[in-house]
Amino acid sequence: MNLAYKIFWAFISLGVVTVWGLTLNGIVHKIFARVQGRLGPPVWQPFLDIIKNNSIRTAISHGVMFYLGPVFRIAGGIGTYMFIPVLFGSVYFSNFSMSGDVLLVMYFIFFGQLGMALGAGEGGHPYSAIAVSRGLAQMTAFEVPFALSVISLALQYKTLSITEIVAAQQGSFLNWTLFTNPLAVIAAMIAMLGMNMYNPFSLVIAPQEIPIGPPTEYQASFLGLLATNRGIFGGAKLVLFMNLYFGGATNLVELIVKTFWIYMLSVFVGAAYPRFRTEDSIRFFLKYPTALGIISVLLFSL
Amino acid sequence: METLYKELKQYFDVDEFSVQKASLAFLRVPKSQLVSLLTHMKDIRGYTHLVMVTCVDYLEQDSFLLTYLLHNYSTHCDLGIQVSISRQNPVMDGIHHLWEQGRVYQRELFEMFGIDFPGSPDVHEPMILEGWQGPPPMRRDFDTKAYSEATYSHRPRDHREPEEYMKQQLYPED
Amino acid sequence: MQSLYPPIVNGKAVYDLDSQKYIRVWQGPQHPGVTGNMSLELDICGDQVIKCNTHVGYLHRGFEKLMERRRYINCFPIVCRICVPEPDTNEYLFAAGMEELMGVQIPEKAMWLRALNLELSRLASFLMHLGGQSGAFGMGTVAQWTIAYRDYVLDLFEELTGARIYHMYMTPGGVRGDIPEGWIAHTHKVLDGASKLLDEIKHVMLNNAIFKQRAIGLGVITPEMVDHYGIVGPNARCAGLKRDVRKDNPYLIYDQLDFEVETETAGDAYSRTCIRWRETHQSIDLCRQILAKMPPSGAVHITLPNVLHLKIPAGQTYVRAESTRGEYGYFMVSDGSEFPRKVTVRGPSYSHAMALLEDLLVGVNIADVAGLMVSLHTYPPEIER
Amino acid sequence: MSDIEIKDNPDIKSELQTPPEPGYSEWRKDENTLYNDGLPEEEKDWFCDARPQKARKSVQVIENFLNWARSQSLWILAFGTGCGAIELRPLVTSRYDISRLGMQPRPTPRQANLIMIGGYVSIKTLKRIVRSYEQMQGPKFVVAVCSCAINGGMYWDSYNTVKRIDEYIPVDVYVTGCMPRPEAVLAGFNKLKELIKAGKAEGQNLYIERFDWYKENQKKVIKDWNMPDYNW
Repeated sequence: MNLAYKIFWAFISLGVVTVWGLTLNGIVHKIFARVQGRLGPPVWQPFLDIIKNNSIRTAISHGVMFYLGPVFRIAGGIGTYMFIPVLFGSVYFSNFSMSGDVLLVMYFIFFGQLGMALGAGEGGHPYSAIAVSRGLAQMTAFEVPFALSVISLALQYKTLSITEIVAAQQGSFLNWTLFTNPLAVIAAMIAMLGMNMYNPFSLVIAPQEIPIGPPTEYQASFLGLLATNRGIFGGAKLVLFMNLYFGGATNLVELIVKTFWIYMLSVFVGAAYPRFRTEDSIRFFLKYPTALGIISVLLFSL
Repeated sequence: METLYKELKQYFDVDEFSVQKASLAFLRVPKSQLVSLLTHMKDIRGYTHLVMVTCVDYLEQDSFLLTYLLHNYSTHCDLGIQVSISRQNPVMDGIHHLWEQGRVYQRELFEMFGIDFPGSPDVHEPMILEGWQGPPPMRRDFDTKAYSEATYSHRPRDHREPEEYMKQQLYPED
Repeated sequence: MQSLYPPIVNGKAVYDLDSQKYIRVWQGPQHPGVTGNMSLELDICGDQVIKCNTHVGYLHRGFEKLMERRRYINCFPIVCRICVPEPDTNEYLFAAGMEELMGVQIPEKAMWLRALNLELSRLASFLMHLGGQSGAFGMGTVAQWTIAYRDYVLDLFEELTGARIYHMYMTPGGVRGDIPEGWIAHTHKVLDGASKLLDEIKHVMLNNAIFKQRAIGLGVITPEMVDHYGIVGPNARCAGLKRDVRKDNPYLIYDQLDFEVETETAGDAYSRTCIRWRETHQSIDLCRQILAKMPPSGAVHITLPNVLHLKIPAGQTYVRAESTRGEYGYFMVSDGSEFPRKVTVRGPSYSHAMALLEDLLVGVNIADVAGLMVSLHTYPPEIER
Repeated sequence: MSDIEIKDNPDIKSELQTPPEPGYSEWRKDENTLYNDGLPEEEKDWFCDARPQKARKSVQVIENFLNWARSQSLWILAFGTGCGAIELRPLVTSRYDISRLGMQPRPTPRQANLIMIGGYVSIKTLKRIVRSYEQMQGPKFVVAVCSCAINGGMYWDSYNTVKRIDEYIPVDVYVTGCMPRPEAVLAGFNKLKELIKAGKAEGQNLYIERFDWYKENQKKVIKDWNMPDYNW
């Protein structure tokens, strides 16, 4: 299949995953509402919000970097997604996966948030500055167990390509990393709690403390871009975790089911816990998940 | 309370003692002895809780009547210590060194009545009224109705009689 | 690390805002973490607050001036507007002050109804506070539960008084009306549900590891500070002092009810939350006692002369009651005319929100500012009236 | 239904027909700049002094669709300006759940479309309301809840509260009562949605149209005007 086809199908799957990620956001709001005894917003509310945000008539800018912040963010999201094979064995939904794309993906996960930090910094709001420092500190903290678990996967499967990792997990569900390397999976899932930024790790957009963090100054279409990126980036992260730890997916139904349940973990935790302080959160990530990651690395390196 | 008053009379020239109820009494003290009396009550008599400081504007007598209300948690009695200061030159000694919230009361009294408390921390900074121009509003001679009518534009009244209007809106048949 | 923080010279931090080390941030009035409509001016160094100024006055309406212009009976619609979550304390105190100056006694049944109303309003206000406390630490779920349940208590008020938030129920000389049909059964149902909800809250909030981690040791109030700052109510009780107006100077029929003054010794935000949680149980229990002991029938108000031309003999008095935030007092001066000469409201938040908060906030992590502020249960309209 | 009586703003309709009167232009340098003469000298170049311009609408068909989208996701500014804020909390909880209508409170004015004036407005709060309102973006809507915001209510003779809020910012929907029940506020929000869908809620452009008049009223009551003439 030549490059044009590949790009075409990549963007098709990008659209699919964006829609699914936004719908997932709506479902999450619904679930939170039900836990709180409410009816909650309709599932398609995120789409409406995006349309509304893009239909705002005026917009305030604070400079070039302020523009580029959301652009970097969504570039990071798309970049993260573009190198993850979505469906195993499908010619169309395997994006641009290559050998060693795990490292690339981990780099892109960082990239978006760094760009957002730059943009929010130029916003000039003190809460943005505080939230950026919080967010970068926490991100550095949860990247440690995540990186450790990925290293242990690389040691386990002797490869750095997501496709081969998924291929190695095919057959029965007992071949999933969840069962062959549970320690790494636990470490990575805890890291994902921090990545999704629900309670108790919602330091960055803490409405009662620093309302509402980096996007404080962002409005109108900037906010619409950020909301779109929530769909893309969330979907990409979920697909990545599904590929690495839960045996990937061979069709869209399997993808939807698996990503939904992976996401629900952070939702269940988030509905029942208050918020960490920054230093507590960092301490938490550097304690048990890191230890689990190190143990799993040692297990497979010996 | 009477015994307390008699004992206090030996040290301070307090007068106009009046018992309102079993647990509440008021007495008058000259301006010069107020802080020493408050210190005495707080340190020796056990009236450790400053309930409130307030001021009544007696325009006809041309004086402010400040009331310092103290509470004793062991006998559960209140004592209102009142001091009358002149309205022309309202200056009073601060009590912010005795109770921490005293400075807040003094800020409010300066803002609302124009009573100055020299030495009280940031007493001259606006606390409640921001950018207020005009006399201290709680004074008796400040007419709030005239001020509001002069300053703000009121919505023109609806001259329909409410009773009639509601009747023809809600029960048109009868 | 210590060198990063400014030097302390006789109790005050000395620093220069222009040196790029310190930020000045404003919390409020438009801020979800600030209770009501007030604002904090925080100077922070890194994550730590080094100086705080409380700014109030966003809700000033000049009540004390307006009351000088209104007849006594016309003051009733506006006194309850002073404190929105718990308006009944104001109504009761104004009515009690009037009755004391007039020297009239209200009937037995009216006393019980007033006490019942006060306890119900305490319950509603406590539910709101527990929700705010959990919300300040980021747990929105408990906030949704409690504030939603508060509506059922407001329904009780609606059945009893006809109003939802501002029920001008306690008029001079008694209360406005007797208990309607079937109200007591409804009340028992609501109270049972409330105690069930409180047990859930204990499991979800008070036993939560992260909540403890954040609330324990936050904003400690020592017994020495209590008198120096004029701290009252649960904030004083959390320092181990048995101070409750309902026990010390019993008003209405509180001497005929049996309840214990809840105290804690730690004095931090967590103990304040525990005290308020237990006092919510206490209010539920008191409501049940009142419903059990209340005389089934009797007059609910005495007949006064035409209240529009009510002249009150000259005099001055101070009446106090225990609100959710502590001692609430009215100082009333009458000069024998139809208008009050002076009515001064002593709100418990007065000393909590200004002097105490400014000193407690120094050295606190900026993430905990909202939690500490809510745990003091301050309410701005009492400060500025 | 006596306490759930909701009317659209008669003033806005009349003002939309009548052109704004000239004058009140002493603080304007030229057509498109403002003086910001309330600011101290060293702060003047910190703030933008451009005069706000009327926002252009797009084609009617697209505008109808966008209006529908706007009405379906209204974000409220979480600013409790008075007693009315006490009813904003039950409004987001389970009994009256405004998130069903696609509304949610937003903590920052940049992202909010709807500011709810809850009750009386003291001068100190009016200053913050004006700031927040001018920082809000796009088509922005105002719902005035409680009688005090409409005609002063029971503080009609108070020296510190404004008597009618619609002289300082354009109001779309009034909800009368003290306190209005949450049902009344919900009905007000639904009325606002109808107005938005019908394209009648053009408070933003009205504010720009009569900018000088509103500024004059604001500066008349806010004695210490130490902020820019338009808070961009």
